[in-house]
Amino acid sequence: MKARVYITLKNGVLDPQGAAIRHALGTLGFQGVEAVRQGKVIDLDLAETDRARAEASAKAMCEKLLANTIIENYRVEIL
Amino acid sequence: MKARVYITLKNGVLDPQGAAIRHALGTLGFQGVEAVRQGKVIDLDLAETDRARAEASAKAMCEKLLANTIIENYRVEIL
Amino acid sequence: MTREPDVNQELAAGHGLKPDEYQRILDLLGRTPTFTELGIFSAMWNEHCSYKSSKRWLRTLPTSGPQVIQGPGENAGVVDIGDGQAVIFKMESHNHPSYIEPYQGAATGVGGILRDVFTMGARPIAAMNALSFGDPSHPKTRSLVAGVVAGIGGYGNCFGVPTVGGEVRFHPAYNGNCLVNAFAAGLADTDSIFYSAASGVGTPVVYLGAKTGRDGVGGATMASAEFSDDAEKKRPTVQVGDPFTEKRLLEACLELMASGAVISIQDMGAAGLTCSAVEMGDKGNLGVELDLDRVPCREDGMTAYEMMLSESQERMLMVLKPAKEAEARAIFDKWDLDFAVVGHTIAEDRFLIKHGGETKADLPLKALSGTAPEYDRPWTETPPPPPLGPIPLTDPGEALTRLMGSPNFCSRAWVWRQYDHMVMADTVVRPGSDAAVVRVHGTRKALAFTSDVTPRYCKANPFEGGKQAVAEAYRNLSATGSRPLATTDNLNFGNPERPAIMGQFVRCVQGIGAACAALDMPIVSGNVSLYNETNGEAILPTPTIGAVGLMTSLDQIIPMAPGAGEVLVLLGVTRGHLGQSAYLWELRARAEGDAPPVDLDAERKAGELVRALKAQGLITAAHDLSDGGLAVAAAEMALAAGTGVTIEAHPALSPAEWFFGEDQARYLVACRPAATDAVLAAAGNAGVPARRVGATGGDTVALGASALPLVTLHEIHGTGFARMMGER
Amino acid sequence: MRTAVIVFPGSNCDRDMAVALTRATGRKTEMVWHKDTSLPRDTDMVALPGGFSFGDYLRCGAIAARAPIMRAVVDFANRGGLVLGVCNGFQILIEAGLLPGALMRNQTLKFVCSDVHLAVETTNSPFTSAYGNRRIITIPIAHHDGAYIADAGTLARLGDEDRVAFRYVDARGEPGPQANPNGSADNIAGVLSANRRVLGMMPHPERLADPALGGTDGALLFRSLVESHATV
Ligand SMILES: Nc1ncnc2c1ncn2[C@@H]1O[C@H](COP(=O)(O)OP(=O)(O)O)[C@@H](O)[C@H]1O
Ligand SMILES: [Mg+2]
Repeated sequence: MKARVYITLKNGVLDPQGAAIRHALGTLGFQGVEAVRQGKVIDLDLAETDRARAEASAKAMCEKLLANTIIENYRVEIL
Repeated sequence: MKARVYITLKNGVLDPQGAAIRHALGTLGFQGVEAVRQGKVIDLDLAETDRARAEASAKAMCEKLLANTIIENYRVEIL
Repeated sequence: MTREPDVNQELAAGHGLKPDEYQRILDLLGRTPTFTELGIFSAMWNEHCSYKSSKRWLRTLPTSGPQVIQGPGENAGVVDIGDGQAVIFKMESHNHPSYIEPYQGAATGVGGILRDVFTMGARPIAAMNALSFGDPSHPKTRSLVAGVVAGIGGYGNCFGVPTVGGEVRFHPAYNGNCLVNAFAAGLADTDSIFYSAASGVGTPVVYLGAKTGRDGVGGATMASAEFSDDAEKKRPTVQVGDPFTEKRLLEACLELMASGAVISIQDMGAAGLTCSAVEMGDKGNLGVELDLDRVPCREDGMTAYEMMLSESQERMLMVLKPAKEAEARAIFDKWDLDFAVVGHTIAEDRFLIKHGGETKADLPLKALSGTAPEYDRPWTETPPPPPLGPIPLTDPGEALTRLMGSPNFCSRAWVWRQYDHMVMADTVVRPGSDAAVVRVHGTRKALAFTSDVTPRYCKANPFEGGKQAVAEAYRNLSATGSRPLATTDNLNFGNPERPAIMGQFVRCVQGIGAACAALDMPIVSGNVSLYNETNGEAILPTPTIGAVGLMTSLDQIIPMAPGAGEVLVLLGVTRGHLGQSAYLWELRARAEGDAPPVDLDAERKAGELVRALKAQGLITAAHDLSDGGLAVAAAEMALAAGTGVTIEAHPALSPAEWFFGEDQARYLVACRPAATDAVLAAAGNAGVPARRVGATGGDTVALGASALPLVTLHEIHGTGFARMMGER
Repeated sequence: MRTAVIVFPGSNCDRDMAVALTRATGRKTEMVWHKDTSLPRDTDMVALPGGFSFGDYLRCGAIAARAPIMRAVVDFANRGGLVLGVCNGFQILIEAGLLPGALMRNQTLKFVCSDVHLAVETTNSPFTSAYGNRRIITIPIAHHDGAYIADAGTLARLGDEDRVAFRYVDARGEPGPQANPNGSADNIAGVLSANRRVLGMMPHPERLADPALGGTDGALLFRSLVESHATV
């Protein structure tokens, strides 16, 4: 089973990385980029074949390791 | 217009970070994680209101900066 | 604009203001404060900004001396190092934020202390971090260690300051409250140091750096409140550090200062805009008017209250020479940083905040800090610790093996390898020695840095423990060959409203004061962190001492590593003090007996002797003795040198007392055999007891009859940290 | 020899590099701002220093590689100019397409600052000629993203063309996992361009080019540059 995890910064949390990218896009001549936020996507190949169990397990991984739930949100998608 | 850009490592490109995450998941007791690949997601707020033009512009950003096309693939989604 | 909540006693209590404190505000204003005003008072009057519980005692510390250019009261202390140069340093805690979000909490702690230093016009040249964590087996400890260390590295490495020293300790008393104390030192010319006092009426107040968001709104209040298990709920206030912006801010500020445009400058720390503006006005005897519509904001719809309390990082407030505004703006444009004139100084004693065409706050500025509450909190003497019970008999070699592999004594290389400790290419003695040594760029002079405290001693006997922290710092600086110059402190304690805790605080401060006076290392800056408790369980009293020493030449450096075939001489008196020793605590989990007494006169004589022996070319290496005693010191020298050592047994003392006693004011020095008599004679002349205790060479560490292979020790010591982290 | 150091926002070894270059060449190094569009006249050698240009955000070196000055640096390299990229500078050279491969997060995921042993794999370059038969040297590393990777074809070509300048080895000179601090393919620590005039390396030679700092193995790299320039 393949799972995809999206990890994004919570609203209001400063994203220095996004700000730097936005600035760089401006210097490269891209106009009208009003905001940039950067997150992560983590693709997991799981031995688990049960969809619900795979999803639960991916969520547990997010809580325990993949996401920093204090400043990040995560979302799990089973593909 | 909001665009979301996914940047993932090409097949065959070594992903030490993914490997380390996999290892860490193992130590945390998550069994059956067969592979982990880590990528990025970049959310763009564009002033552009035309869908096609927004997409073209996001793609151009990927080519010029956001992705290292030697080792990374990208995909643009207009939301 | 959303309606602001009504201000009443309950809301004030929610801001951490006690009923009598709220009454004080009502009396001062003769009216009910606005919501924004309440926020301002809560920020100015909380423990963190006002030092209301500690001030009375801090005033007793020795803070002056011929070397001191600026003592406590500015962003950092300034100390003369000759040749028109000064070292500027301070230490500050970020304990609670690091417990909540270790990476960002520690990172922003580093960011804050670096800003304190470069605000004064100094380029940071060294950083240290003193860390206290809970029991290694506590479920949170490993992730806190990993996060805090990564955060300190993440910020300091990117900023480009070498992180050259610190401490890491583990004790169950920190299970619910880790301590992250960050130190930074910078270098400046004595004629170009910048202060926070504003001057001139109508001069522009300029906002520089990153934009303001809702980060940490309420954070200053949080830093002064005890933790309970629902601390997790306070999480949304976490601030994120941006070392890249900080690095640009550093360069832009130094450029701006060099241009002559800056009248005064203040970084924005806790309750950023509020505290910095008040400080500048207060020190300059001026009022300040701010127009919040001009503040660069990162988020939409920010209220005056939020802007005044935001703790967004990497921001500065400056008062500029009006004629230089354009020049200043150009410098900030060059570095792509925000620059906005957000207000001006005024003649009246007012703190006037406007936003959206409304007056949001109109307060007497001087009274904001001047009438802040100050408490003489009741305190009690710390009762004597349980008496020292029978001393267990353990083979010295086995005891040493267990100590050297333990989390508290194993090598900290796991930590400092994650810190760039060589950037700026002036790190002459790297971490892992007694004190780190950083060359003063472009000269043959150098500065030594150390950070010390033994909380177990402070708990058992706060006065001696306070003295000991300073004495150990003095010893570490002396063992590297430097002359101790001055001190900063970071006083971490529990809830001062409890007389027993306040008693620890008072006595530690008195001990520190006595030692700083006797050893001529005045306190030039510092920080107090109280309320380090969870569910009523206080941390060990932890007054971290950061100290700086000076070498006028790199030739004065004393290595820690002896050569092979040398003689080891122990300086100082050994009585075999095992009370509160690592031997008892690490091996038997027993915290018994009194802390070792500190003879400050003996400390001074021994330190001066070590420097004199080096100057006379009599010694090849030196190492101070601290917890773990002679055995640990000898083992550390052996490991540093990669050569074995033999320490002979003592005719009168038991092996535990002799090898593991923690008597103070002692050093282990190495010399060539032919120099032994001269070393002993010099010690005799200096009034320092000295005795030949062993020799270097071979490939074992031998303690009397008990020997263990150096390779074993090396392995155990070298991998201990990774083992504790579960990586091996 | 006229040298220039490019300064990006976030560079933090620019001064260290300038000190080492000035010491080696006896001539003041020019500091060039990233927003400039040309190099000082008669520049003989350009150094891209270590640090965290643009915060290392997005990808290390990615934003810097697209800074205005880089067009001039690429032109300079294409005309046969000498370019040295250390640490972040190496990452920038790769992002700018002047060197092949990629630098990924260290295998341990941790930042690592430590002395390492390097094998000087070729003395056939203007950066390494002075090492002579000193094959094993000590130089510090300090990075978070130093795992060099490249596809098999590239790695083979680098080997065939003698373009691996340095490899991580242990004290006895053996490569292998025990000596690999970051997970680099084939223990590669530094690579040369096809014309051998561009060098990218993760270790910091400028940090061990002064006896007061505990070693001078890095100084030989700068001496190589000066000597090879003098013999041109
Ligand atoms: N957090 C840290 N960061 C950097 N260096 C550290 C840290 N903790 C300890 N060290 C270094 O490890 C060495 C041993 O530390 P410690 O045992 O506290 O020394 P001492 O007993 O001499 O005070 C010192 O050089 C110290 O600076
Ligand atoms: Mg010491």
